[in-house]
Amino acid sequence: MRVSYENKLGSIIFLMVSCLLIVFPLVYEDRNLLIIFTQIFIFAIFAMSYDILLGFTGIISFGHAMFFGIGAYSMSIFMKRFEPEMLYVFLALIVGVFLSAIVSYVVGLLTLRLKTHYYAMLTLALANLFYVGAEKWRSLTEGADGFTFRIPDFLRERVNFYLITLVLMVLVYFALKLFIQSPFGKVLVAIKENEQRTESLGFNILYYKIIASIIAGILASIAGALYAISLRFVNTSVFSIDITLDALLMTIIGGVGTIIGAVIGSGVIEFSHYWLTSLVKLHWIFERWIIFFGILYILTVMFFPKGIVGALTALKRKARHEKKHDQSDKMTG
Amino acid sequence: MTSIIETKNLGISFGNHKAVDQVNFAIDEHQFTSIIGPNGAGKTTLFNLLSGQLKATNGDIFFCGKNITKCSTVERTRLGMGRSFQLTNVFPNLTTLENVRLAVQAQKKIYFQMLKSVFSYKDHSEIAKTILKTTLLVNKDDVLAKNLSHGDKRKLELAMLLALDTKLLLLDEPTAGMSVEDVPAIYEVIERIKEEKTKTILLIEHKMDMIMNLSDRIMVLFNGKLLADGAPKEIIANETVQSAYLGGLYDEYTA
Amino acid sequence: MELFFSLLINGLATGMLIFLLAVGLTLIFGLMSVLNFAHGGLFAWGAYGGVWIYSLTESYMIGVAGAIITGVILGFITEKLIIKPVYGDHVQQILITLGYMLVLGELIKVVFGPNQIAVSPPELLRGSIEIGELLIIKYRAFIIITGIFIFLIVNYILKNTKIGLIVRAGVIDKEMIQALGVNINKVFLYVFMTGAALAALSGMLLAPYAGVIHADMGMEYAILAFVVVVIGGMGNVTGSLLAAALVGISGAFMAYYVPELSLATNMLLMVIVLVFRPKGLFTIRG
Amino acid sequence: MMSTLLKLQQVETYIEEFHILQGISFEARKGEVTVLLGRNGAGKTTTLRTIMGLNKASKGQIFFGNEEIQTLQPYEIANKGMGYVPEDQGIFGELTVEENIKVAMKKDDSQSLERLEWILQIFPDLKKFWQKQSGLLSGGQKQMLSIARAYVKNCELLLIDEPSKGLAPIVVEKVMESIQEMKDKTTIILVEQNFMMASRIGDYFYIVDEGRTVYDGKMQELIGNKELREKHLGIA
Repeated sequence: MRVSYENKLGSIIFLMVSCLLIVFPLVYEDRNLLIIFTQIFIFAIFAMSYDILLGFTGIISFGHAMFFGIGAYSMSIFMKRFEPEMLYVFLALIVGVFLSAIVSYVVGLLTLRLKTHYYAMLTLALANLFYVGAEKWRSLTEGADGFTFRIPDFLRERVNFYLITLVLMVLVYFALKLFIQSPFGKVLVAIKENEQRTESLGFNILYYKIIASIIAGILASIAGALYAISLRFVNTSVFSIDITLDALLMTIIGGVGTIIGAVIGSGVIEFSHYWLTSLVKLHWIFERWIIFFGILYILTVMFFPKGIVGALTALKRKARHEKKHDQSDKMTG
Repeated sequence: MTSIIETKNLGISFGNHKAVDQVNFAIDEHQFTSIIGPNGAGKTTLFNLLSGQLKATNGDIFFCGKNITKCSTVERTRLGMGRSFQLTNVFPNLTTLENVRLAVQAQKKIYFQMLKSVFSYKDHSEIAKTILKTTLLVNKDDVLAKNLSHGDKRKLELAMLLALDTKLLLLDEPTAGMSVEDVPAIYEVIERIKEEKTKTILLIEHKMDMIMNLSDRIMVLFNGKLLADGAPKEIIANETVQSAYLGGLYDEYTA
Repeated sequence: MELFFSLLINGLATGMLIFLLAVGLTLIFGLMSVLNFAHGGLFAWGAYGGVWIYSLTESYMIGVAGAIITGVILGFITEKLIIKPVYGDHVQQILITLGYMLVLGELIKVVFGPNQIAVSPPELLRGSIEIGELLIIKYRAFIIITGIFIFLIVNYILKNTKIGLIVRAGVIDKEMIQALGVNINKVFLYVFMTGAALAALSGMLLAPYAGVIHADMGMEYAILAFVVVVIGGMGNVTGSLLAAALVGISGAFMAYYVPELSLATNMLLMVIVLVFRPKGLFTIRG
Repeated sequence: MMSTLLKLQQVETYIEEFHILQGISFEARKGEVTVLLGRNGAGKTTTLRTIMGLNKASKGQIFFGNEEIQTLQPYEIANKGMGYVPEDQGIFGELTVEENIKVAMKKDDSQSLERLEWILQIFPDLKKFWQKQSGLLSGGQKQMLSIARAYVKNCELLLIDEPSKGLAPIVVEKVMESIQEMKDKTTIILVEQNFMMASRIGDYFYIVDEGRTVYDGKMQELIGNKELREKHLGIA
């Protein structure tokens, strides 16, 4: 049971780091760092939700921003139209989750039968539809200019919000870990590995894909809502392809199909983003930091398709293997 | 005695080409039947019709007396028809045990459970391990399927089929593409399954010695039609079969 | 009636721009089953490259030539560096080309600056011509004529030249064409470069039509081109022309009468085609 | 003894992990029809595909003339003078008969045109349906088109995979006659399950089993020897 052992090790490290992070704001006061960490937690949730699709079910969606945007707008519009109270925060979350679930169900039902490239194309187009929709429906969204809103005082407190997002991320992490170890999760992996075979075992793969995309959509919408709260501002960019690309970059650079990879990817990207933009003073090229990520991403897909986590486990496995090989060589040689 | 699987005038056409044409047969429970015939005779197509990968253009298929012609692959599997594929068809990045466990899970009808770890289904692992023993895959539980040898992959394929615990097994060339040394092991596995006398087996194969030893009955397909059907000895003696194999006018030179 | 024609011409012009983008996509897919998500990036680069040369030389035609050359060069680089390493792996292709799209867009901002650039048509193509009651904007007519001209050339090449014959045969059976002595990889490179050149040309033609160019302009048109490729059928050039005209014209009419739904109609069309006729509306296969 | 045109030495080929060719060796002599016989799944088609470079040999050598070709790309091998008629004929169905032929001709030089003229004499049907969409041809005509297409391209060695498959007996007869006529012009390797057809036009045969050649000899020898046939080809 080596695989599950490695899994447990990852989870234990994750839990330990999370505990450290809980204590962190109490001992070290740095507003900037707090904000960055909050961002990381939010995007970690978003990236993990994407990993369910890409890493576990083998679905390439280019429209994940759809759900992120739905969550963000639900929250923002509730905060703007109603009082900035916790009750409405919850209501907004529920509405966002509900809407995402419906949208992902309908989209899934229509499109998940399609082949990979058609599906990717269609989701890209649908997300663009939401983007344009948000731009056109100005009475509700105020278009690309967007709008600011107030949030409950409790959430205005940076440390509170930091802790909430951290706890949510940890919860999502463990919930997903459980999810992928469940019989249902195993079927998802089977679908990614070999769709036809999964079907011939008697599993109805369309149901599985739809449920997976609903779960991913719901989590993405929660991430979107948190994102809106953290900015206290929303505009159409939450529906843009860049948001989907963020999720792609994070999961792929971190390592697809590992959950923890999404978290690591989120951390790496947010931190380097922060660091690279701080270098703008040195050279203007750092304003275009996304280029570095784009290139890094392409190289990762080409040469390390399993990302940071994948590369690390491969290294470890190789070391172990070489040991074994040496022994067996001696035996046969 | 009711037969477990029966076809009535079963056929499929691709354009003008009748790949399977008016095939009628009925197979009794626990019988071991082999299907032989030259390339392009329609053997795999017939399997695809039986297992639901292809839809028949005409005729009907009955499974345990029930007309299943319109049922999907999934439904047929759930009714009790399992099939192996000519190409190796396993989950490459899962371990051997996980591969089989998925099939056990399907058999136990655990479809949408998402809040319980698979490790809490101890019985599944137990069943899976027993099957790995039957299929001569002991000590390979932890190996990723893609790292198995070709022969072991074919065994894994059979193991997954067994795990589904279906009444009927459709085996499509279990020894295809195998190095000569690997063949006896597969033969042994199939023989073991046969000896348990709990399954009805339909086999497509080319290795004649294997077919002769295992089969209760042989069906010969030629150009989509059922050319002959009977006990192995009858088939060997059958002149039409001989000439079908050697291409048309075999007698021209023997006469 | 006047309005009708004006909308029709407007739609056709947009349709032609989309068609130029779709030609490359559809042939690249048909030949090597590569779906290039970065095609919109080549389109944007064509616009920037062309406009830059246009502003330097003050000659629109040289600008157009510049756009085409930009497309050819970029096409060459893209095929060699991005597409070739991931032949045959759909998942990688999809992931890589989308990432490459991102890089292309950002590179534009690095090279040409992040702000949008205003472009106006050359002297000769400004204003409009009157035909009876009808007022036709010259530049739109120019786009339509260019589009049809290109379609005829592409069609001629495909139908009447050796290389065209090879491309058509390659779309049908890649393996057999190699067994007949054709180096398919080389053919594919040429097709890819041609597709990139046409995408770049499309971008350059769009620039004075839209009035401004910006680094993210590729995505919107690329999505329309995807729609067109799907509706027209993968690998089908005539199908793409018809589909592009359909999408362009219906877009123009919808934008006038029900502006809120204009984009939704195209999407709906694509969804319907994908769900019910995944091989495309205009594909007849024997 | 005529000179060897093609020679395989211990060639092994995997398709994915399927060990299809397990060390096959044989040779084809100039001007002869060499027939590969054997039951299905024996590796005959893979042998032709490996010669053509469509499947890569993992071990062994293939000599065409004096040259080793197992590492070359399919198009390079084709240009060395190899023509390939695959099992499914590989017709470009949406193209006309003319286009199918033209796509294979390197140039319109006099030599190619001569070859074309000659082959059209053998297959007059093709001339008749010159402008017809090839997907609409009958099975036999498609077979003829495939053979003609492979031949026009200056081919020294023609690889034909089961030309009789799926054809009515009378059409088989016709295709066979034409192949017989081509014997004078080009060397042929023929894969065939239909022994009657193979025995009529073959000069030399190899029996392939389990991805190896297990027996070879003059065709005459096989025709006169029932025991041999039953041992290697029969089902008993």
